[in-house]
Amino acid sequence: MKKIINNKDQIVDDMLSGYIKANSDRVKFSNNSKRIILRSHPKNIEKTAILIGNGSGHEPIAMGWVGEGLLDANVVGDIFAAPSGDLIFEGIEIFKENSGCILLISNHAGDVMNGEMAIELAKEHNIDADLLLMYDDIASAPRGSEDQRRGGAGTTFIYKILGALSEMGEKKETLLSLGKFVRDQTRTLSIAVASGVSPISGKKIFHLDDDEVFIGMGVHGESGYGRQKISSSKKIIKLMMDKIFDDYQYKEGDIVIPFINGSGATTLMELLIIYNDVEEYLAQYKIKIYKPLINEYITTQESAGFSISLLNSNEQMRNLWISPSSAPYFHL
Amino acid sequence: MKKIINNKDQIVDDMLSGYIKANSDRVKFSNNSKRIILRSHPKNIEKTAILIGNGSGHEPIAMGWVGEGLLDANVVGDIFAAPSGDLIFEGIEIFKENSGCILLISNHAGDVMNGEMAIELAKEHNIDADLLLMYDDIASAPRGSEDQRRGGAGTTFIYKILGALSEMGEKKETLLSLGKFVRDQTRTLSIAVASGVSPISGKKIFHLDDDEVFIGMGVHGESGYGRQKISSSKKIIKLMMDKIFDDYQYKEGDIVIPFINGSGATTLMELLIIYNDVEEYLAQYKIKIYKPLINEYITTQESAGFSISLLNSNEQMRNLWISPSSAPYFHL
Amino acid sequence: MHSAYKKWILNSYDKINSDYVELDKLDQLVGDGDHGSTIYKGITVAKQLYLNKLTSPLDETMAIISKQMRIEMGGASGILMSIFFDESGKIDKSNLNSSIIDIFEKSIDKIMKIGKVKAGDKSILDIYIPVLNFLKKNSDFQFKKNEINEILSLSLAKTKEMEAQVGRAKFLENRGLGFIDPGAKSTEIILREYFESLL
Amino acid sequence: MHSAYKKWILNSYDKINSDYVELDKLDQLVGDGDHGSTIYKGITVAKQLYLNKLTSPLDETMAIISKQMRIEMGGASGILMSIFFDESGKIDKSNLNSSIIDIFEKSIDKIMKIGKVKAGDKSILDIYIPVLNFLKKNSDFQFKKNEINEILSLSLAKTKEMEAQVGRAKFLENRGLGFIDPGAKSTEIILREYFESLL
Ligand SMILES: Nc1ncnc2c1ncn2[C@@H]1O[C@H](COP(=O)(O)OP(=O)(O)O)[C@@H](O)[C@H]1O
Ligand SMILES: Nc1ncnc2c1ncn2[C@@H]1O[C@H](COP(=O)(O)OP(=O)(O)O)[C@@H](O)[C@H]1O
Ligand SMILES: [Mg+2]
Ligand SMILES: [Mg+2]
Ligand SMILES: [Mg+2]
Ligand SMILES: [Mg+2]
Repeated sequence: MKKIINNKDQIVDDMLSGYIKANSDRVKFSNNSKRIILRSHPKNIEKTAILIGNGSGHEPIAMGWVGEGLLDANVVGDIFAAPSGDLIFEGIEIFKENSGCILLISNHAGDVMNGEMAIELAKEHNIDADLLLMYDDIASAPRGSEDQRRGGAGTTFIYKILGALSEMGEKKETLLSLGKFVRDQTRTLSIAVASGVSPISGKKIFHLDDDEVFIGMGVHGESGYGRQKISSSKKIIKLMMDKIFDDYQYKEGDIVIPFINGSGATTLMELLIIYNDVEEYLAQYKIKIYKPLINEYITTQESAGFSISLLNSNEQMRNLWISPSSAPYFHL
Repeated sequence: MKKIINNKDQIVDDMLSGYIKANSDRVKFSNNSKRIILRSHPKNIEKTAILIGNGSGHEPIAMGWVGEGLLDANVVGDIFAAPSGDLIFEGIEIFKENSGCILLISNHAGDVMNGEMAIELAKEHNIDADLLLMYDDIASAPRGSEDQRRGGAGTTFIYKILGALSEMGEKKETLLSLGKFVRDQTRTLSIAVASGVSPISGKKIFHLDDDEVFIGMGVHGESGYGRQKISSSKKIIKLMMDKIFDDYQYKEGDIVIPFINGSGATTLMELLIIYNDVEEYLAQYKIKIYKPLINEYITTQESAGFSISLLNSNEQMRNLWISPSSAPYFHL
Repeated sequence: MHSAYKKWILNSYDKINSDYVELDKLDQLVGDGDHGSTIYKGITVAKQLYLNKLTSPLDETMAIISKQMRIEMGGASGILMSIFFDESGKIDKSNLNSSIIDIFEKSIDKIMKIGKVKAGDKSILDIYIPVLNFLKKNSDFQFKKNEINEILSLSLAKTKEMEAQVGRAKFLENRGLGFIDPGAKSTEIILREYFESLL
Repeated sequence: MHSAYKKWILNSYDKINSDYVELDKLDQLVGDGDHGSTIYKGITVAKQLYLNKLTSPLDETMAIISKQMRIEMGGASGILMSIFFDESGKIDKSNLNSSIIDIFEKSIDKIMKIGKVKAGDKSILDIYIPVLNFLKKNSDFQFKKNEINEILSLSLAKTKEMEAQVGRAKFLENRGLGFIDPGAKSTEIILREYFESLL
């Protein structure tokens, strides 16, 4: 395996150690665990805390998004494995004095089991914490079964918008309902172009032929609509956007925030060409665009591929989207 | 070739079109050329303009660094090919009313030939423009022949520091001499782990065996110290840092700005593990660290690999390094 | 019971230690290639703790071990596979058969609830359930190791023909059909050592 | 001269059009795999411009073509290979031999100065110089196509044994030894068509 690492068992700890050293002006470890990343300058306890538990191997998410105006904490699991409910609860406990706490969980089985356990532990300890389940990947379940969908790159909109609004002191119930509203206005579809290598097994995570792409693959190689021969960006984008447009009724004048996320090896050159084609597709339906996000944020190691996420926005969402954040790896 | 593109001849134009659409609040095309990227809010003409001409295929550099507090313009060539002297001159001409203009050129043959031609054309038109040659890659020429070295990722320090100082209205001569001083305090060494694919030829840019890395390879696959078997991050970092320390006399108490640049496919996970080991190496010599930069900035398509750049800084450099910038793809 | 449980944990550790590379390979075929490494982390911490906790009452010891396994392993398998270790602390020498049956019933209940899983979904449950059925059928006699071992082997083999409804294999194009389930395999190892030490 | 030059440019275009994939492949072996595509862009714009500029004086036509080739091609090869096209505009029918010699001398001077290159460095210069030497030796006679063609073939073959001191091949581990130089190859094509049309 050609990765620049030391001991395999130390990958996550070495990475987090480097991360905290490099960004000590903005983030720190919790007192009790080097798997819990906190803001150096915590939020006022009058405000609701926003945290997430998730597996690592997808950097910069989610550790890179801890910062003012974004996340209060990230509880970090091993590579591609959710952290335990116990550890997530430890993260929640840090905010027991806050005006509530929202645990974001991307809809993947291990994350959900451990997240639910953490929330139960919080209840037992009389800590005010709620779980907000995030899902957006239209390839993983049909219309009508939205809550069966996996969490994809479009969950970003929830992180950023709730992070910003909670910073302003909005109360937990309003945050939760806005979070759900954002989720319901978000659609994501991804495509895998080539597999990266798991740092644990040292093997490719999934297999694709040399001229093949996979529409709808999840962030760990989970299956979706199936394999296709590779074609031009324009054709691929049309196919993907048609599916998104089948799933959600956009109408003239809608103002959409696009997020083009690279999964690791796909170049920014390609992501910008893809964006150019997404923009043309939307223009043809007279849909307006607001402040797109284009880069690698939610990766699957050095896999090639990308996802398109669209948030059909209202003015509040747009203002929160562009509000400032000190997170080391979130940059509009 | 598994790239998401349209017509091969349109790659650069499609990419720039997407880039300008996505960032229309901050950057625009020049009136006469869609290969010249300018700030939407130009600098006051009392100030010296900073521009660069370079080949594309290395995104986000350099188009992504056009912005307030950084570059005034980027003249963009084809993939891996410098723009013509004529086009660079067109870029310079835009700033003919400014208090001088500095053309940054990374030391690669084609870039230098065309940069020199542009400066000659400027002279013929009585425009005040100087070329600042940038080089930092210690693998490409021995000590004593520093000006034969190639430009690598460490040129970033010059861009950012001159960009910031020019924004403050400093005069051209001072900018030029600070630029040279920064250059002389910078050392870079890179390592290639696996080749990306040229979007022009559709073939790998260079060849490496499955267990092989190449110390000192340049940004287009140019040769350096040679091939090695892959080993742990700690061992690779020691080898690289030893070479940098052979080349430049660091001493206790020096304050160094590290830049760990990923060349495309190498994960942020790895870059942070690498940074962790670089930090440990420096700590052992009691060298202090200031605000490191860690991400993919100067890429060679989806090549795997990274470079370590160190700037031995003074206070002025450090202040300029962290001063704000609106460039869409530069983020400390 | 402490000495039987010590034997169980140490032997399970030895077995997993020699098999975890194989288990990773199996999980490469039907998952993300880490099940061996994950259960190895769990059983390693179980072993270390067991060697440190010999003075505590058995149920406390096992509760601590279960929690630490869950934390070390993380993911779906950590929370689900640690359940049996916790429940196993409630063994009662004077009521051996019924307490074992109780341990299995409680474990299965929790796994089904937390894992949203049922028999035939190609998971660890497809080992626990056939064992429980056997135990219940034979609750009036002394349990026979060789009979239980046969159940274990048979149940594991059956997972080969199942299509996964849970876990990562659920998302594979063939849902893992044709391969045994990695979690079932490690569960089979651990239960085999359990009865081996206990009976 | 216009009709000879038109023939030159159009024939060069045809030849490059059918050879540029080969040239890219050659540049893959000793460079970055784009020389064919690059010279194809240059000669395509030359052809288009030539068809539009027939009314201008030859030297103006060639100056415009040279500049546009340089802009289209970019890189080292754009600035260096466009030089000959500019100089070639100074051809003088009434002083054919000496004006051709002059064109080659001036081109070589500029290439050497801008490219910081000399004979034997494995570059386009290793085509121009042997041709110039031949022309000078034969300046009192009518230049013979077949003799020039022989020089061209021979000079190109010789680049095979050179180690690159300029261009991307300079940075290869073997400096391109064993392969002909891509720029030399396209220059050989263009000069062959030049004399073919002119003489
Ligand atoms: N919902 C579930 N119910 C029961 N068992 C499950 C469930 N999800 C996963 N498993 C078990 O976990 C095993 C995989 O474990 P492991 O590889 O350690 O975790 P991960 O799938 O997170 O990589 C599967 O083979 C299966 O037996
Ligand atoms: N300094 C130089 N002097 C003369 N010829 C050069 C020089 N640099 C490059 N060349 C020529 O350019 C050719 C490569 O052209 P091309 O592939 O189009 O450009 P690039 O090397 O920028 O990709 C080489 O084969 C060589 O003949
Ligand atoms: Mg896993
Ligand atoms: Mg090139
Ligand atoms: Mg697994
Ligand atoms: Mg080339």
